[in-house]
Amino acid sequence: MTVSIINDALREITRVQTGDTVMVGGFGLVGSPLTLIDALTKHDASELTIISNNVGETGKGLGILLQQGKLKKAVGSYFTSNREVAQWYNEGKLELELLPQGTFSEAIRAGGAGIGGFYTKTAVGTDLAKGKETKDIDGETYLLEKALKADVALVRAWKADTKGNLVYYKTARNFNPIMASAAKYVIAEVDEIVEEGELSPEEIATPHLYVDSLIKSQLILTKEGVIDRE
Amino acid sequence: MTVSIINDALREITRVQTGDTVMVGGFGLVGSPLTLIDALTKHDASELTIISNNVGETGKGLGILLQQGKLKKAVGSYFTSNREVAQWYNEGKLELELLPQGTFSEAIRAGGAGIGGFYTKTAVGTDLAKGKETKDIDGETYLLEKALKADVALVRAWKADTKGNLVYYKTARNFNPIMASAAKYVIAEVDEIVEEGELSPEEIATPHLYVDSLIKSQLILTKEGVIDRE
Amino acid sequence: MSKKEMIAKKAAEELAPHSIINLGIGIPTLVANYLDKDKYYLHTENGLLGVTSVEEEDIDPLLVNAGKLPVGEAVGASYFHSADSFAMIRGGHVDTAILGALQVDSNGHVANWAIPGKDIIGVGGAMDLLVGAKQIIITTNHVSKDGSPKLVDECSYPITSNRRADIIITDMATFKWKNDGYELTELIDGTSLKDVEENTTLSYRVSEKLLQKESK
Amino acid sequence: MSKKEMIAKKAAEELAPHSIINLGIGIPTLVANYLDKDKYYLHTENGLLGVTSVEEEDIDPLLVNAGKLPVGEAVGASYFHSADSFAMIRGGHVDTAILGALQVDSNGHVANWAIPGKDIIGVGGAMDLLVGAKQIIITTNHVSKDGSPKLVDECSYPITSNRRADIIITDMATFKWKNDGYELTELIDGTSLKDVEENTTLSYRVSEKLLQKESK
Repeated sequence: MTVSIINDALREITRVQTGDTVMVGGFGLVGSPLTLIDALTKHDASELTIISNNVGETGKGLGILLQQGKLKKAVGSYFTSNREVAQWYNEGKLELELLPQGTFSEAIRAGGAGIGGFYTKTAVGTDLAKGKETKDIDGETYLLEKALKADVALVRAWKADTKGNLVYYKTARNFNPIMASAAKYVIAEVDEIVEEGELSPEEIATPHLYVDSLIKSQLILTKEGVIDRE
Repeated sequence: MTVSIINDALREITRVQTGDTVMVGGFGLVGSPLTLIDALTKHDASELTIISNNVGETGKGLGILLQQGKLKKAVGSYFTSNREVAQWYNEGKLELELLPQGTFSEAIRAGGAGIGGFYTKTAVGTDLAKGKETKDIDGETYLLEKALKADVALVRAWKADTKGNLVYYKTARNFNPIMASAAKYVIAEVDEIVEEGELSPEEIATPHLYVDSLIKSQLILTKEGVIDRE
Repeated sequence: MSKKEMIAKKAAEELAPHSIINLGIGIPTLVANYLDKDKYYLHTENGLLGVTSVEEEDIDPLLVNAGKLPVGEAVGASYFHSADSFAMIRGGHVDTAILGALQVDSNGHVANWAIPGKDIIGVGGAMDLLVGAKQIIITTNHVSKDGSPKLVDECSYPITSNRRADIIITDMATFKWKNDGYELTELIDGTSLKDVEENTTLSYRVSEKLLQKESK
Repeated sequence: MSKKEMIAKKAAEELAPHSIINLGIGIPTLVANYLDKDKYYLHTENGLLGVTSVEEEDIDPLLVNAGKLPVGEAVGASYFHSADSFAMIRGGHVDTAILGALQVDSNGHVANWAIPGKDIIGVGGAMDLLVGAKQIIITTNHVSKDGSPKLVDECSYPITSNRRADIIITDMATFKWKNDGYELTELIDGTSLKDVEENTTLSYRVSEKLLQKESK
């Protein structure tokens, strides 16, 4: 499909509807789709399941959605960065699914790759294996983990071309390429949009077939913190 | 580990020992480690299990190994390109494991990624599913496929830096990066060796931690067919 | 225009602009000739999104499609390894796969990888494409070389997938799966409903539109 | 040199030149200060092989390690996404992971991700590293803040993996797994065998070499 280049994050974020499962890229603030997250906090969709490594920090990023009571469930590997997550969870107001980071990443890749589930040695014999199926393969015990998929993915890339191909910048790549593969609708927030042919065909990390729409980033992470471009 | 730069394919190929499982990259002749395959035909290791999309063509490439009687088993997706494969198989002189190309690729990636097995919808209900476990996941039937691993992988890349990082050229990439991840010892045949820092960190398709040794390619595929550099 | 070209042209007409297409070997490859290269994105499972045709003088021996034929690289193309390529296919990111067939049956099952009695030693990407693409179009001659129907009630050849073909385009007619079975939606010029009937053992109904047209 | 620095320096001495190392948060991060950057390749699970230190003025906010601290990029570095990064870890391509621990026990089990009674809401990459790296080195204070042993007979905290730690380096001693249990191989200057004994409930034997040395 053709990618839509939309410079209205508030309009584009309405793709997220109440009850949806939403993947959100980024490792902390690095590679996080800050503009789209900000738009999501201004949008009225609720009862969301968020698949993201963490739920922001207290009152920041996805942490605002939590405070707004819009989250039904969070799936990730490290919620410790936001103390309120434990509080909401203990009060029974938030479901949590905690996965080892490698299992989390692999499950998202599997979701994008048409793999229903996979066997990993990670977490075998630990509390995170409770209630999960195991299987012996060639003399070793593995744990079955199911694929993760989403209705919408919010990702951040460095540059996009007008076809929707994406390249990433340094460690801001992290979960973004795999999340871009695992959702029905993918919105990519990018710092720069270039003409077709300007990105090296060998360097494109997310081919355009994964991307539905592009928006230019308004909020960017600098050495001094998150700033607004204007 | 440091990569060894060895310009003696005949010496380096002795890493392959009788009874070994060997992955060989390439889609037909494209991206095929021609120099290393040639060396393998001159090496006395036998009873080999070859994991490669096909077994060359009649009397060419891996097809020579077949004629030499060095192959015990072949694992791949398309043996039709070499008529002798069926002949040897029917005479009980060669075991075959035929996998859909996507399952074959995914199984190699799984082998490199510490995944014991995975569930795919591909081949469900077909003759290639016979004897394989199935599982219902979220209402759909999937087939269990096990990871593929090897003792040695022979891959071909375009450029390597002196650390052993690899980049590939156009559709000569194919199975090479995943095979480079799934063997205990990886020999990469490359067309050019450049200094560290000359390859873009965002473009490196095979990070050096996967590569054990480099040899410069002697045989190359041109429009006119395979030629010797000298 | 040859029969094969006619089939390919019809298949091209079924494609949505800006969709991602994977073309099998044989007739499907010809479909590219009828597509505006700026509006369709061709994927080949050996690792390229953005396949174009190539002039003889520009052939690059390391740039081929899944049929191992030389191809060109579109502006905005990208390369990836085989596992990533099949992740695209199996994960449902390819809009349409156009494939050849030995047989297609009343259940929509396609047989296109093995012939009973012959050695079953090659499958390639056929099973992955059939299971993964959002839409499957089969392009094939209506009958085999010996004149026997290729559109049959039940495949006698090993099937390639449980997944059904959405559209079948032959040198006689076009069939589309609707609700619970195939509907004959179009006849090639010079072919009658009776011709199709005599050469087809696959169950189908004739579309209302075609019935009205034929009864005129 | 602080106790932490001493532990880090000892850990650095255990590493094979040209090996691929992943450093956890805390004491492990300090190990980098004792490595020749041209001889060791640092991997961070958020997607970089080739981590170096960075000067304040060169900090790039989009270049961090798994502890979210600013890092630099070595010559010959490469970036990859999280699934590829953990494929390296889980697939056995990282030579050594150096990790902190809450407890290590006589079976070699490590507990370093959760505290009973506290909310278990974060695990990060700890379980993957422990299961996947070829060699595990644990760096930790010998006792916890309240003086209780961290090297125990059986972990009372939830374990991180079935996989055992190969080497434990504390501010009192170094233990290496040999055959069926830990061997105390080295004492930090100023620590006696008795000091270790009094602060350790983990089962271990003292190496022959150390016994001879101590009996002199």
